[in-house]
Amino acid sequence: MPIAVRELELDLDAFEGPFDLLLTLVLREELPLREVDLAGIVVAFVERLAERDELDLEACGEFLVLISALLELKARGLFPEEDAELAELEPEEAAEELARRLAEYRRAKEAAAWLLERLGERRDVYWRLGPAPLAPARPEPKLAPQRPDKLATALRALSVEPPAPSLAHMALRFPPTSQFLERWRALLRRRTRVDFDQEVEGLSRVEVAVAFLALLELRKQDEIAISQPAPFAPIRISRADAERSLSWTVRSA
Amino acid sequence: MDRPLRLVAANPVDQLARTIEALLVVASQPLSIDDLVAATEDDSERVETAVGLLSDRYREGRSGIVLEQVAGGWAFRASREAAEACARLYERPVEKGLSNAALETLAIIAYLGPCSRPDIARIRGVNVDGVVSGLVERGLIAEAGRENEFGAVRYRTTALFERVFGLESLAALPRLDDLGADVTEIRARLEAVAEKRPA
Amino acid sequence: MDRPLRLVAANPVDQLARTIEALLVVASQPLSIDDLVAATEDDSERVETAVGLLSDRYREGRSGIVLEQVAGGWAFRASREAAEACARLYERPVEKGLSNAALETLAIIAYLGPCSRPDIARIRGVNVDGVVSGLVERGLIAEAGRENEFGAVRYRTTALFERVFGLESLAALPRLDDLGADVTEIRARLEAVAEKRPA
Repeated sequence: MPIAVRELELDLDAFEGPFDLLLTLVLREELPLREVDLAGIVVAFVERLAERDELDLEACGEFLVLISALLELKARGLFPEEDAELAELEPEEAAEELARRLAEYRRAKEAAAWLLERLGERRDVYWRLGPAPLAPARPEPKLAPQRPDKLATALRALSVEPPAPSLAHMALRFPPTSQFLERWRALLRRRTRVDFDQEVEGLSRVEVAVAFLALLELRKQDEIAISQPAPFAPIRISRADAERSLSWTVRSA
Repeated sequence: MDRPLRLVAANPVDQLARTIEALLVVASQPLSIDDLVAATEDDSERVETAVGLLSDRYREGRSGIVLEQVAGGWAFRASREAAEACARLYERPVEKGLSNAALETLAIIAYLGPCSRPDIARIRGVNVDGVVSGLVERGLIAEAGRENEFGAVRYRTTALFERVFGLESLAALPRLDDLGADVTEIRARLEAVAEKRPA
Repeated sequence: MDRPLRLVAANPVDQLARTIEALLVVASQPLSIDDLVAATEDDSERVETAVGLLSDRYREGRSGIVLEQVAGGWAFRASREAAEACARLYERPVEKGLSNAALETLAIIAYLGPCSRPDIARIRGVNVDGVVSGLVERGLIAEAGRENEFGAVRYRTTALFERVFGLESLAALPRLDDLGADVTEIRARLEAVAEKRPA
């Protein structure tokens, strides 16, 4: 049975009830997000995860999307003047945007499910990949004469600084996960095991969050194993090839 | 007197159908009616008649070779009946082990049309670099220019994508509205939950 | 008394022949009798009978698809009477232009001198394996040794490239003084910009 993220029961200072209801109240602006302890929601989710033997990646994905949307809204509320373009977005618009994005993601997931079903229907359909065994030889492709200034234009375009990214879509300007993916990989090439807290010491909160997302991505790609003996206990990371047998298990203290 | 009779007996579309069979058996990709018209130098009405004839002759249950309409054209495939024998001989490198992340990314590109990695990342909420290069490697998506002159590279789905998923064209994807709720619906749903809860 | 008769009527080799048809239409190499025996899990005598049946059905003059025995085994080919149509199918129209991806990649190699795939990927911000292979296949770029003994293969532009772009030599490329004094400067600038571009 997958975890129903939206039915996750929460017991926070500002709110008691299911996650779904919290989202609703936030969307209707009946609950000021600045009073909601988002870390508390994360703890509740992690504890729920810990009750299970295996990792529910599906639920983790959905949870990350929801919680990051909330984080984004909250960050926006806390630092309204940080960016003029951000400040221009009314709370109502921001809530609308959140709802729009939730719907968009859900549709993408449903479309993916449809594709998967389709793949199942095509399971017993085989066709040739590549050229026929006795096909006539393909002649060399011919290219019409080209103007050399097109090359100069192409290179000039590559040398122009990109315009500042548009904030219309409310993307938080996180450092790219790829940066941290590479850092973790480099680190794990030198050492088989590292401690998360030690490695992220001195980084900003946002950077720590992205570093953690990068870890999840590496875990998903089976490059590493992650273990944590109890909530808030140190997170240990090891190279998957160094410790194939170690699966990610989270146990409550 | 003999001659016109012989012409009727030979059924000229039959000869055209034989040529089309030959084209289909060597082609690496589905051939559209336009492709067939160009290669046979015949007219499109006759080509369509011949294709109709062939799709009856090469149909599931009647022949081991099946003619199907897919990815904007016509192509031969093996009959479903022969799937087990095919599985013993052939791998399925394109669709083998497509992850959920890969399917979501494909869905987004197929539905939204050309889009960039940041576009996809925004919807999926995670970095998609690895997934996108994996899909390019499999040939399911390909580059489709940049967002603007200086922007990120955009990707589109390929004919191979349509073939793997058995789509006649991208228009064969179900409408998204039928699949998921839109903004107002999702809000309404959330609010309904709120009202049901005892205060 | 009925039973044996029905078995004969159904002609079990016919079903086997359909499976073999299916295997052959999916194959990208000739299939030997051994291959067919392994895939159908039938016995070789029956497989040979079925192949005999098929080579009669798919023969020159009777069908556009012809079953032919070649060195490696059996394979379908196009009939001789369809040779002209096949040649037209394979004829490639002269391409008017290059894709954005191809043009960017060519420009980088032409201006910066021999570059490896990682070099180009760094500047373009995307994986370039497909584009580079495409340009090699068209003869516009060619391998030019490795970066170092164990490094990545580098590519240079070819004489065909110079012909297509009407250049006497690479020295005749339009100047890019506005981007930097020399290749090193231009390269540094392109790499700096690439880092700022959305992924």
